[in-house]
Amino acid sequence: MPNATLILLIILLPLAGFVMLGIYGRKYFQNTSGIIGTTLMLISTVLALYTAYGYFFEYVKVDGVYQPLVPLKYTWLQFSDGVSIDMGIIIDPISVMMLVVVTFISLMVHIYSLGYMKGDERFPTYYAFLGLFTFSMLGLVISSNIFQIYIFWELVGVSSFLLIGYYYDKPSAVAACKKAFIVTRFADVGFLIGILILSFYSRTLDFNTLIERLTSAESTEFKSAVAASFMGISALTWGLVLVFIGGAGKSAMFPLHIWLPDAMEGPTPVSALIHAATMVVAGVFLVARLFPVFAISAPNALSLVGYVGAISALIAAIIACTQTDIKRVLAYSTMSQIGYMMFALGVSKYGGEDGLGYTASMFHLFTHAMFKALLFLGAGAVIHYIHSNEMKDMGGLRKYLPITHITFLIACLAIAGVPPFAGFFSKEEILLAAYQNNTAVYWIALITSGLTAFYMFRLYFGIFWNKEAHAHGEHKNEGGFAMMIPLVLLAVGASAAGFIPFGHFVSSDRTRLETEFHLMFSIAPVALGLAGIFIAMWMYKKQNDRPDKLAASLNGLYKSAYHKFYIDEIYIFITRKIIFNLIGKPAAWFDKNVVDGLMNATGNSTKDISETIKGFQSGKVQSYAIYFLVSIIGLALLFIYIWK
Amino acid sequence: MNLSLLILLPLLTAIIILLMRNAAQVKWVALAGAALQFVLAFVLLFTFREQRADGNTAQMLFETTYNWFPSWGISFHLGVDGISVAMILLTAFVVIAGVLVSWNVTKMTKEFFFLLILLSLGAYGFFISLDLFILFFFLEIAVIPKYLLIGIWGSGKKEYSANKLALMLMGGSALVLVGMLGIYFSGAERSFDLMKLSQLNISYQTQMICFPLLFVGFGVFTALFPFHTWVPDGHSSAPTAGSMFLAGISMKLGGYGCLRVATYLMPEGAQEYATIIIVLSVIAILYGAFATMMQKDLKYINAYSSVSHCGFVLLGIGMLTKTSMTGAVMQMVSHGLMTALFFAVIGMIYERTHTRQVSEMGGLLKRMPFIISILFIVGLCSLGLPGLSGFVAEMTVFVGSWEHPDTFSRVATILACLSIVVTAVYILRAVTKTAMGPLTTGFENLSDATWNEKLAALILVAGIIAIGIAPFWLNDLIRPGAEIIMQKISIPK
Amino acid sequence: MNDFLTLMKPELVLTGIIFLLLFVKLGKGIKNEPLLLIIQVLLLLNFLSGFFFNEEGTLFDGMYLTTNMIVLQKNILNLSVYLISLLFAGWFKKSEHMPEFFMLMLSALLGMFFLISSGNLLMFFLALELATIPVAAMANFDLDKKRSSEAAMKMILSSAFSSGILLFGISLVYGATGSISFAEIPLLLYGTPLEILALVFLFGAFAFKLSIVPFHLWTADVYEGAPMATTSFLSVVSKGAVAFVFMATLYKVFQPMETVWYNMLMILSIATMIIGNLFALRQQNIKRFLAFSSIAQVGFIMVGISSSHPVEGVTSVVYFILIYIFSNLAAFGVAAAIASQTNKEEIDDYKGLYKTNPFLSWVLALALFSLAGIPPTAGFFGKLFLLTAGASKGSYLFITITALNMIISLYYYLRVIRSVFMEKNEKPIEKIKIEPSAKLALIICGAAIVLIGLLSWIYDYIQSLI
Amino acid sequence: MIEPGLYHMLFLSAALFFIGVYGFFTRRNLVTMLMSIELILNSVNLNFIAFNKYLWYDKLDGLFFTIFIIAIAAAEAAVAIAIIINLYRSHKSIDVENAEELKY
Amino acid sequence: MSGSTIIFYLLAALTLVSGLLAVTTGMIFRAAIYLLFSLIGIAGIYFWLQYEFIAAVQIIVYVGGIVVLIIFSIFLTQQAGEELPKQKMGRQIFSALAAFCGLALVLVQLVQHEFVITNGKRIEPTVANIGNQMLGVSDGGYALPFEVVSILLLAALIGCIVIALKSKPETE
Repeated sequence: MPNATLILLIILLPLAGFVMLGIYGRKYFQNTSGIIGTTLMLISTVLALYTAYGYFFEYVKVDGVYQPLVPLKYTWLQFSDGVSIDMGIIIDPISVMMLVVVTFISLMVHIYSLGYMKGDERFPTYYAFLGLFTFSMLGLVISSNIFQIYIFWELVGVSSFLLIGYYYDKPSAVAACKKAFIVTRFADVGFLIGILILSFYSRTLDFNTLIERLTSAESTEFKSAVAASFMGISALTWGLVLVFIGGAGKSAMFPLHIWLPDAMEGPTPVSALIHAATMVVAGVFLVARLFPVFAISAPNALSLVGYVGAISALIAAIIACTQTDIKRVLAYSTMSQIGYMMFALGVSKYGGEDGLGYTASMFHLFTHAMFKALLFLGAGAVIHYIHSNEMKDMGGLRKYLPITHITFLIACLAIAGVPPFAGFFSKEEILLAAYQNNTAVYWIALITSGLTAFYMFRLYFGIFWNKEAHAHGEHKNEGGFAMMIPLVLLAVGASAAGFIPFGHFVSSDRTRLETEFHLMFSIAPVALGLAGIFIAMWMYKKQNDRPDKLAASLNGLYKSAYHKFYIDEIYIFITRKIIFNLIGKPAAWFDKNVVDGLMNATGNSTKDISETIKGFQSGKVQSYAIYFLVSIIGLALLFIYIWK
Repeated sequence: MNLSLLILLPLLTAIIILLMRNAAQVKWVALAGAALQFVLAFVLLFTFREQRADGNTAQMLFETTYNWFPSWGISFHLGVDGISVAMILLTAFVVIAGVLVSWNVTKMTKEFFFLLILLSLGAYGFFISLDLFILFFFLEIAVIPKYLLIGIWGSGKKEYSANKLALMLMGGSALVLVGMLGIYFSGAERSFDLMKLSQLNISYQTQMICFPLLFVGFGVFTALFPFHTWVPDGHSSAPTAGSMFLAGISMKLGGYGCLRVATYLMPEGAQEYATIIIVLSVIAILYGAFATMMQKDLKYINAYSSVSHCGFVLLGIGMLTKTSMTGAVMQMVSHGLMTALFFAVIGMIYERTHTRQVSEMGGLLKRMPFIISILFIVGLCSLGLPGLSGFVAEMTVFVGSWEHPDTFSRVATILACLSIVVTAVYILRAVTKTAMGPLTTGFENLSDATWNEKLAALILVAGIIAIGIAPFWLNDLIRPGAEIIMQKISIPK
Repeated sequence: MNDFLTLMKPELVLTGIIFLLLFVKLGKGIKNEPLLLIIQVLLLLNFLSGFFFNEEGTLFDGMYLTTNMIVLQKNILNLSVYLISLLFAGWFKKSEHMPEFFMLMLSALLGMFFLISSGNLLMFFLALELATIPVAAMANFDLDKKRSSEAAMKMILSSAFSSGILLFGISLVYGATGSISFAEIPLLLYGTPLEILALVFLFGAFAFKLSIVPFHLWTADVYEGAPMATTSFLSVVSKGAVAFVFMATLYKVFQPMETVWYNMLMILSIATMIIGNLFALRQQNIKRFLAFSSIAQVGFIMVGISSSHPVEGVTSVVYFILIYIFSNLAAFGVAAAIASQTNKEEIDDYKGLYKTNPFLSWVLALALFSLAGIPPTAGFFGKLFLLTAGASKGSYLFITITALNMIISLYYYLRVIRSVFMEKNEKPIEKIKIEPSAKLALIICGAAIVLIGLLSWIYDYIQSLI
Repeated sequence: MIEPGLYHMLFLSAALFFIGVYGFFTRRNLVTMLMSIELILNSVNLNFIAFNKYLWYDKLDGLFFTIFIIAIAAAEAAVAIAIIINLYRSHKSIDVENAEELKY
Repeated sequence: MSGSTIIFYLLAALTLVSGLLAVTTGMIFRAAIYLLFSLIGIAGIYFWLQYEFIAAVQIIVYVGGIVVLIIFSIFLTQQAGEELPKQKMGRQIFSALAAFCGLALVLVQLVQHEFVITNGKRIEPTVANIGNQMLGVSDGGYALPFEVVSILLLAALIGCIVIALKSKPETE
């Protein structure tokens, strides 16, 4: 049995860092805060690894199944009977896997930032926010309660907001953090309503109970959830779709992805941690967490997940080919890769061999975390050196940044799916799963994998080859050990992670899943990947006019891809023109003129009446007498003849 | 514990303030009074919990009755349940913070603090009274100090706002009065005693007439659409502490009244009118949120957002489930703390920048990290960030509302949920524009918070976080009370 | 004979004082200031004497009757006259004809005593005249002011006209029943049209005295033109006395026609509140303002009267009038203190008053809040009990309109408060030197306004007298 | 012509009453208004006497009422005339329309 | 038709016509004289009704007192024979209409009402009866009203003196 205190410690150490550095950082720890944060993170990471080891290897499986354990559960907020928000810890394969990933990547970023952020005025604040994020993310992955996950979900969102807006005096950063928060918030409403639906029918918020109740066809909860329908779709499906919308928002799935590229305004290590390796995969994690319900009870919802993932993967890949800001390229690439994970889940089924997609998805999540973090950190090193994000400012940097160059190359190979790097294995499994279940998705995935190789190497060649570099910046080094160590460690991970027999540990029904390697099947994707690489090399290794020509020949597509398919513009249209002008302004106007106007009019008309009737008080004593008599006559008539 | 202490203490403080000669003494007396209230509120909380833990299951604890106008069936009947205790705590928090942020008031200091303390007296009295008459008495006591606070120490079109506020609130209480008299004469026995009245069966006919009167009457206090128009003007014109009291305490009087008087005494009426309440509160929530989006003045932003947030209170009440009712009370507490803090922060910013226009500010984080951090916290609380009180309250309302199984309530709940996006939009717009971006020229020499401001802010933040992190204590406090209120109401399953 | 002394004690004491004053005046020996002091002491004694040796009973074959409640009512009026003698000390000292003023005022008061104690229509009529004619003369006491004589003229002519109407009504009652005794009339009334007509005529006369809309038109003009002491006497003592009698007459004499006068009261009270409030909204002169506000207050009193409950109705009305006396006198007292030194009577002149005269401002504020019915002032309780009593008949609409009228009234009371406390003024009224006795009276009023409501035994005491 | 009875008296007094009322409404001179009042009071007296004579002759209530009304009328007239004279001094006119300073 | 009937109608006509003229004539002095006639007519009716005491009081107080007072005040305030200012036509018509409606209403009610007649013994309004009752203190005695009226007259006296006997010249 894993030790609850230890796991709690994993989570709370970063929080302690946040509180300490957040309150006292600028007073007492201006320079030492990085060390403090990193040390706490290191302890956390070690504990996480220890826990993972304990769970996967020491703990005895029951009938070959890894049992989900809940070593801690505390009723946090009781609603009606049975429905309560519990703060708990769930330990099962995916949460343990995520614990490792999050702590490890976070540690890398902590270390890297020691160099990258050195000398920054708000250094302690930065580490405090990192601590907050790590805490929230860890809390998210170990949540035992669907509301608990929502809570940490929001916290993750806010720490992301804080970190994107870290350079708060840059207007673009401010805009980006706002956008990120609001878009994900919008998706979260879906999540929230989904939770409400699920919890209402299952009469619980606890994950285990919920899954148990909604997957067994006999339970009354399941029956009622399926029986109730809205617009011809069962309540259960609605609930799951809405939950998925939440996940899609956080994971930047089409069409809720628009915040992710802008989020690159944050410090690059932050992008590596949050917007590449951990937070953005929360959506995938969420779907995986509820996977049994999706797969068993609502296949429609699951196939929606698949299609959304596939489309996102393709669109992002196309856009990535045209972007010139290296972080944005990486951002779109992230989106594309998460699309992979999503559709892998989407094409999966529950249990046994059919659950390959699930395993593949988680595997890809794991490997992607390594190589994408690596890519970002590498890009960070480049930016650190060059002080620009634009590809046009770069070129020929391999001489100046040798370690970065090598590690970046490894990462690129990994993401392009070139064996034997990590990405190859996970992607292969995904394609296989897609092939077995859904051909349309398979083809999209295949095309995407070619595109991936192309744009990654476009990036690689653009940065490190292409035109000759001229002297840049004032640092003539790569940023010291602090920045190099994480690169190297991650490069090792990106190279070697593929050899982990992932299916043994993580599978849809938590049994051992043997994944086979089909040589014949791999030929197509690998060949496609290599083709992509060569085209990129042909176009970008040396400075030439081929890219421009190609762009010109594909004018329409290129232009729309360059403008990200105008999705941002559509959003702006909706928010500015429709919500602001057609709802907000009228509401404000209505309030000021109609509602308020009515109240004021009541007051004014009282005054007006008062002014009009002043004539009665004419000052003429005879008129008074006349009114007197007339009133008497009137009253007499009224009470004698009318109101008896 | 003797509940009349809660009335006597502010009364004593107020009298001592009147006797004081100079401003410094006045301030310290006020602070001491507020601190004692604070302590007293906690003593109440702990003794209450102790009693409950000892198995005292009486509906109301610490009941005391003094004879007062016995010929009318009026008695000075005091008592608290968990809901009242929660509201008293809220009041204590806001009062002490309000006194602290008013430390720099120089104009008629004595009168200012006198009125503040008088307001707190009204609020405490309202929350602990178990007799409709004295409840009404305290409700009205709290109106005039507000009027004077806005009219004398306010800014902008203060006289207009003060008038509007006083008249609308008095209008509300006039309706309350009529409804109250309706109940008084309807039963077999003429009584103003809440406990006694709750035992009597008020006829359906009476309920149909009196429930809307009472609900709308109290609703005016808590910004029921379309009677919310005093809120923006009143809040924005009031001095800082005035806004804090207004939004933090005064608006809660209405919510509490809707719950304790209207719904508790007239369950059938509540059921009949639930649909209308829900519609109005959803309108208030969304419409308030959208209207907030268009505001340019920080105080207006918070005032309109209060309309939206108080809509949740009414929604919770209108949904008539135990959980939603609990949520409504939580929202009252949470919104009280949060909005008081928000106004405090706005006041602090205004004192330094002399503007409240969002467009005229920028990058303040650089000059006043403390104040702006608080602004962030309160903004995040407002948009419902977990770990802060707003989240807990709103979620309880949502979950509670969802327990209502018909489609109408479902749609209403979903619409209400949508508001959290809009909230995020306007809060972030305001906060980011104020705090982030390049520093506006002319603001280079601004200073950060002083000790009193820090203390005030920290007290309220502590409250917000205490609820946000450990909502269970508040939930345990409120839920039994809400359950009793819901006893007579059956929702169709 | 002993009966006679104890039962008619209030009247006898008062008559004694009047004659004492007459002799003093004829003797021409004493200056204004010491005389005023003597008068004040006498009036205080007069007030205190009201607490001792009270008995219930009738005299003169039922023409004169007294009960504990009636003694209390008389004593309330005594108290207010005493307060008037204190409050307007400044004006009295300057007045040439102070003893005459007091003689007239006390005669009018005597008239009110007889009015309250009257047991038949003749006594009633005579007492009413005794309570009116001297007041008309009092209205003219600012002899060198045009407005004062105009006010007096309006008062005497309108009241003569209303006396005519009243008498016509009385003659009809007499014709229909053959009796002028209050004890016999109710046994002989059947609610025939002629009796309704008679009731309307009588009602009109009462309405005139109480300034119920639409018979109120003289009120504001007279209040504005008359000296402040007269105005406050009119608005407080006169009104109180007539309200007591009005209630007693309706409850006892016209008891068989309750539905008719209930409806009449209802519509007229709504009209009174609305019109009084609407006119008060736009007044600039403080006296005129208070005149209309007192009209609106009468509307509330009528709500209480309309309850037609012999216990609740009477108690709440008496209680309200007790409170109303203090509130109104305090307001008039402040206005008089200001007017006597600065001749300023406009509300706009009061801007910034708080800066220079905090004491007066607070008293004024208390008085106005009490008139508006804001807790914790006594006016809140007074109004609430009136409403509660009135609501016992169960007319929601009536009560709602009444309650909403409280808002309009609040609006204009707040207008004064706003001037005093909030608005800036370049040249505010300078520091006023208040007569010590006036200050004493203002303090008494202020304390009473705060305490009467909170001390519930006062209400119980009034009720116990029934 | 029939024998005069109660109704004749009542008719006479009512007519006189409203003649007085009419005068009160239309006369602009204050003294003439006062005269109208006297007419009104006289008509009431007539009423009382008539009722006393024809209906309630077992007591003298109506008669006494009349006597007292006459006394009151005298007092009222005296005070009114004093006031009118005073008004004349200050306004130099006893036209009622000239005394309308107090209004609205 | 007896003589007394004719006398009644004559008296009634005198009263009404001179009353009407008193309120309509243009000359103020004439108005006073018409009033005098009207009051005398009423006194005559009291005589006709055999209420001699009242008739005498009427003559003494009204004719001898009030009308004289009025005439004095006319002399004090007005040039005799001066034409009185006319009221506006609209006001006149409206007043007439109001008065007429009032009259109609009252008459209709009076005519429709069935008056009850006492079955008690008639008490003659002799001076002796009146005197006994006027000053009696019990059993229907009118001593108390008598005293009240005396105070009223005193007060009126004081009032009149203060108001009318003004020594200072007009300042305003």
